[in-house]
Amino acid sequence: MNDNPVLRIVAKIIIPMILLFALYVQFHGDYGPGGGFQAGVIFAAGFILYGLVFGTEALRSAVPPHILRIFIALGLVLYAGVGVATLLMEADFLAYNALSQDPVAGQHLGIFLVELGVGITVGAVMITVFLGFAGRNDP
Amino acid sequence: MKAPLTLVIVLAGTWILLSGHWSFFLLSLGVASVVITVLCGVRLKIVDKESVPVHLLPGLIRYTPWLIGQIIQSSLHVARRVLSPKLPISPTIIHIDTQQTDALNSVSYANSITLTPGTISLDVGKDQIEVHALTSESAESLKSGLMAKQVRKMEGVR
Amino acid sequence: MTIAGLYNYWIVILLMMTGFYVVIASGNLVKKIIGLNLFQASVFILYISLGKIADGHAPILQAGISNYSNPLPHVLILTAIVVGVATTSLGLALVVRIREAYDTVEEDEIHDQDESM
Amino acid sequence: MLIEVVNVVILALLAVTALAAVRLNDLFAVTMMFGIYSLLATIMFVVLDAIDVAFTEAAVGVGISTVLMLGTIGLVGRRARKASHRPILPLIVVIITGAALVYGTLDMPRFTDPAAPVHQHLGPYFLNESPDQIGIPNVVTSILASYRGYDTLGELAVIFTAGIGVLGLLGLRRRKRPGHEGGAR
Amino acid sequence: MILTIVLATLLVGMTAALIRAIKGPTVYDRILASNALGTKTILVIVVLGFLMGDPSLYIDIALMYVLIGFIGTVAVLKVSEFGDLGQSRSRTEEDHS
Amino acid sequence: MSTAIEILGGALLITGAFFVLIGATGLLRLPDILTRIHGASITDTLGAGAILLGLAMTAGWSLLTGKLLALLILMALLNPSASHALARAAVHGIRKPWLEKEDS
Repeated sequence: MNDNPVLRIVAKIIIPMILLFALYVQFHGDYGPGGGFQAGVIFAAGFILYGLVFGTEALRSAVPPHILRIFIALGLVLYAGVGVATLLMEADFLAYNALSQDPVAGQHLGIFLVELGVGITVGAVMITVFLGFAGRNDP
Repeated sequence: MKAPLTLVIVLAGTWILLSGHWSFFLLSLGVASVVITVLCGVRLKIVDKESVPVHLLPGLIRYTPWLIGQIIQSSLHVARRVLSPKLPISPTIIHIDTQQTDALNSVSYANSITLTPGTISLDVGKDQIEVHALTSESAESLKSGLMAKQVRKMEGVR
Repeated sequence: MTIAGLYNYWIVILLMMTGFYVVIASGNLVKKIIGLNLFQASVFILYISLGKIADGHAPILQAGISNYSNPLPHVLILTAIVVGVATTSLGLALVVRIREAYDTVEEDEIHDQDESM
Repeated sequence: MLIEVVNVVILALLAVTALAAVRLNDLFAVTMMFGIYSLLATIMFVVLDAIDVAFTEAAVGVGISTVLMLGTIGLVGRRARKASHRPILPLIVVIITGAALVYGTLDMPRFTDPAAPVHQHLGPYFLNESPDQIGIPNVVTSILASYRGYDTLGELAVIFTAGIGVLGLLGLRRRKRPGHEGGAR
Repeated sequence: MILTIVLATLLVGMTAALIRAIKGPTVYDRILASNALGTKTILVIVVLGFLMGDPSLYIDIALMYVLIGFIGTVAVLKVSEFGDLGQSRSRTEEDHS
Repeated sequence: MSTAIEILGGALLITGAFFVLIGATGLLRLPDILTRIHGASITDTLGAGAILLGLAMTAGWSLLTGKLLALLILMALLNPSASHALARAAVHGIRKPWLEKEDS
């Protein structure tokens, strides 16, 4: 669909907006609807649009699969790492109160990191899955 | 180099519009988000003059009211045709010259055509647009070239 | 009131059964997975309608509002949607591989090929 | 009152959509029906106050599930054969299951009843304690990430595993079989 | 009151679009119908937000829907046109081959 | 002043609802896919635009107004693009659109 100027230009305008909106959803999950999972999906959707309009080859060269694999693991490691950190601070696994002097601040930090982990893994998995399906027939 | 900078400004504005929180933490997250987005955009090679068409903005402000007037007019026209019991439509495919200088203008022209009820752009070529019109009247009004002139004017105003 | 209060559940059960029917009656593997998704979405609606309280608000705390719907079903279903999309993608990937191996995605044709082997 | 009416209308539309999806044999059309189904489900969730769920369903139903189904259809072909055997047995199974479920609902608390047992224990606890213990307005986020953090870790592990599974199934280069051109139109 | 009327009209419009989606006859009619339903869904969500009292929570869903719905449409059209999500060859190339 | 804006907003809302209905009629009545796109585009442009503007007027001036306008701009950008892509695909897919006359 790269030959269609309308889709090409609209995609160019809209993809940065989608990515920014995804990050907004990621960081405002505390105040309104949203959170890591939704943000990951929207972030991936931006890349999926790129893949649809400019072709999977272009998407694969911009986001190589080995980097995606690192991000898939990174999110889970971040989540579990928060748990391990609380264990090291002599609290229960994932008891965020220990992360800071003030329990509420600790909760805030813990939720922020955990949601970030969810977002990273979900986004990377979704792009990987899309590449798997869409790139199946690539030469 | 100009395009990424404008993109940063546009995105920062969008963030402030979306967020509405002014705490230091969220503002710094906003900065981080804008940076991540721009980096992704550069990585995907989509940041150029076409992706942040702010140079069209002054013209767009002048163009929008005219377009809205056009939309209302043709909406009423199409509404009358759709509601009348005999359904007096005469679908036509016409080709019109774009008379535009670059792809961005062709696209804004094509989208204006589609946005106006009664006409849809089917194919956007280098210097011709294929248009499907619901009635011959809509086709005629498009052929008169008034819209093409307005879109050209939008590009000219700086 | 007693019967009207159950109307919601009954329609959702109808939806669930529609999805269930597609899963067991259709021979096409892709359609089976779509049916599974329909079934899933109906179960989500059932759970969420359990959490609704009359005149409740969305469970995002605001000053001056004290009547919120129950947030617990929302959290459970949020997790379920996520797991649902994961299973869907895995199932569809399996379907693609089956198609490549058997050259068909119809259940009975796959059985026939297995038996003739 | 208004909400009840909207509720009934949307449920009726959902039922029509689902029944249409059963009858169609073009997989492409079935996928479109699924997309419409998830659109309507989103409105349903909004009506029932579950905006976080609506957000997720909107993103997943239209954005990811539909795209993946379309990708699959592109790879396996879009015509589904009509079932050769008569669908009597499945129909009986479905009707019996449905009847059993309907019988089960007779004891259930009525829709939107604030006195239902679900609303007596954990729900109010989270709503009351979350402002002091967690300090963020969105109770769904605070339950998801903090009170039920183990759950979410498990969920993330499921996503991770599914991603690895899809990579294993589709990520590798396909072997070309002689005389077999892959990818159906 | 006005909002209720608007909501009712939107629901009627959704019903009409659903009828079109079921009747078809071509796959493009279904795509068009689901597109039209998407637009109306966005409006319904916003109007419901106003009716239920805190619209600022609901408008994010609508905003996201506009963005995601576009991607869905592009994906549908790509599959219906090229039969596959992946290839990005243009139609002219296809005609020549 | 504020009542004038509210009345204007209400009028816009009613207009929008009216055009939504016309669009739905068009979607059902018109004879083929390309003409139906015209019907649907009334809902997309004037229907949605008038409703969103009307809501923005009744909401009063806040961040919400900005978001409603952003929604409007996004719809004005994305809906015609989707319609265009759909029409383009349809005209190649169905081969024989229902036409009165065609110039070359």
